[in-house]
Amino acid sequence: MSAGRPPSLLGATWVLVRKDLLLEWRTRARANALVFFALATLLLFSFALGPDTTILRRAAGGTLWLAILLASVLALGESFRVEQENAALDGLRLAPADARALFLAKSLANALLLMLLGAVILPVLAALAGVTLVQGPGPMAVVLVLGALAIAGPGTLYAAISSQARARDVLLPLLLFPLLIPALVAAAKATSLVFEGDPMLQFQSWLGLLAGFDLVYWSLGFVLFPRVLED
Amino acid sequence: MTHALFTVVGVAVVGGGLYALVRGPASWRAGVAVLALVLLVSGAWYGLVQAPPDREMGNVQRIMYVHVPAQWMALMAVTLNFLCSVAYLFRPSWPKDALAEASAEVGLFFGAVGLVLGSIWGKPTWGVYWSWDPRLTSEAILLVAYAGYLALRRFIDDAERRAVWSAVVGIIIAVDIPIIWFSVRWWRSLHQMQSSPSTVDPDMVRALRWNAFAFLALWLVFLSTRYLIARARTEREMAPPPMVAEAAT
Amino acid sequence: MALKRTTWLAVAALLIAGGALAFIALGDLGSNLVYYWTPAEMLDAGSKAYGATIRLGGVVQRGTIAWDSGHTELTFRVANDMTPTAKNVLVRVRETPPQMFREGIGVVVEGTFDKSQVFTSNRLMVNHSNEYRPPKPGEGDRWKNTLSSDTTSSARPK
Amino acid sequence: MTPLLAEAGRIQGGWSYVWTAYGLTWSALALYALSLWLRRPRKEP
Repeated sequence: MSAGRPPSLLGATWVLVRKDLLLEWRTRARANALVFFALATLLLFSFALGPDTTILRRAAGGTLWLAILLASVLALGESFRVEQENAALDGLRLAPADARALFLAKSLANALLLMLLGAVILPVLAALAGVTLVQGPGPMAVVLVLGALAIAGPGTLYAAISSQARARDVLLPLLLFPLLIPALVAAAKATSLVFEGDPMLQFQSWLGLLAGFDLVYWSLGFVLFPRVLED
Repeated sequence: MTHALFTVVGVAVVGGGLYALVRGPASWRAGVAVLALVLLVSGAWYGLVQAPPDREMGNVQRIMYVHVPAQWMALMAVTLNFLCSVAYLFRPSWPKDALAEASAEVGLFFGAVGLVLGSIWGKPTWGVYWSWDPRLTSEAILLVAYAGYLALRRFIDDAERRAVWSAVVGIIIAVDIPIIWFSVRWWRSLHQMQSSPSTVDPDMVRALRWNAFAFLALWLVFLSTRYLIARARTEREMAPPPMVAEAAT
Repeated sequence: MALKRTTWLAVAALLIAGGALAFIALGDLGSNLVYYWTPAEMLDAGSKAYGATIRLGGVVQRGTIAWDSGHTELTFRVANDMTPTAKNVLVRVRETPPQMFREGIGVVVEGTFDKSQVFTSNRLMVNHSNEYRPPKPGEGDRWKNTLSSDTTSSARPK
Repeated sequence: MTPLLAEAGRIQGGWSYVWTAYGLTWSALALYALSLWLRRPRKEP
């Protein structure tokens, strides 16, 4: 209608996602740091579990997701710290865009970053632990997408809260980790089924659990995020 | 029908009692505390002496009289926390925030006690202290989540932000509550399903009820006292700094 | 107007969340992502069940409990239910069982299944029903026979 | 049937578990009550 009409929810989301990805692409510092952090975690796990390859192989699914989870805490905290420089968050709040678009955009950008991270460290894990994608790359990609969404959705909501609190580096994992346990279990189990084959045909069910988790927490985050940003 | 009626009356009595303890003089809380102590001592007699040993678990079954009430109180407290969180977001007020804080802490306390008692009970009956059974796992997650919730409340200095954000977190944590309660029905687990009076001997039901009322009285005292502590803090935070107050007089 | 759209979106999102929660709870996940397998399910998987660490749950079949001569190794059969024809698996345990262990009680054992059709376990857990009763005078041991198998959670319908 | 099996199916004794459980409950309740008492709101800080 008039020129002052606010942008639609999806339109605003798209603009904000592009803004975040562009910011990421221009510096690439955050993505690089994340990849090195995750690789260091993988190496540490390999040393801690010892040189026994059967143990490494059996733990590979869990190792992958713990590396991604630990790196995600850095990524999530950073994604809001960026906005607080030069009070960019206040600028976004003043914009006519919906706060929920901001949630969708931030979560999506974070999820994309985590998917990329997973794809990069996967070959390294395969080499370190001696695993192969028995089920093929398709199922692995699905697990990676659903798992990254599961971390990024509630993670973005909690990062928005903890970034403005005291002791934010302690608070984010304290809030986020217990919440993510079901998703972590599902993603790790599904990943090991991709690595080792699926005798009892459980893969679909773990994916279902992961998808259900995504839907529950993305919906709740969508509804509640505007309350986190107001005031 | 009678069940629904019983629930409505129960909620009204507990809610009214809580309201009275919060608003009334300190002597009321002291009175209920004494009552709780009497109930607890007599409840221990019912549970340890008067109730018969179970035909399978023998005397170990007596742990039920403290484990089950503790878990009931934890469940009531976290449900109250959820209701306060939702109510706060719809219509903010300081009492709701204070009650949310109190119920989270009391729920975490009773939940932790109940979980440890269950673990002690598990060793002689199941043969293990802990198993990654759906019931046990989901309750452990809930307790850790509430520990995070209480940490959040400590780490935010601005009272209004603390209230809104902890309400958001309280709602998100609450997703786990129905999962705990129904986990023994939905999934196969090591933990047995909820008992009902028809599956428990009348003597044992009496001991359980007696202890449940003792725990309920304690729950009311704890919750109201913790509520007043939370209220006093927000009031201190809201009060003008001393210099301003002096200038005003 | 704007408020209406906001409310509508919030309600839709909450419905999605509730639906997803219901799906997790009541969908077919429960029968697949189980804490333990029944003997029938494990046997149906055939050779695919060999070697992996599995939890197996069921009831101890009557008349199958046996100790070896040194009283260090316990063998018994875990069956789907109390009927004599129920599918069952031979279990070997080297651990002292909990005191409540007996014929007809629900158990969960953790271990591995192999080609010889023996389930070797290092962790035996007993599963109690939700019934609590004192022994009746003069009843003796008869309750062990009258306790119906559907009170153990392993025989519960999914 | 060995004598041990004839006894099996019922927990013998086990009072140590019961006393641990009850003692733990009472001390936890007392400690929490104490902590609430120490944190009680005071008129003049």
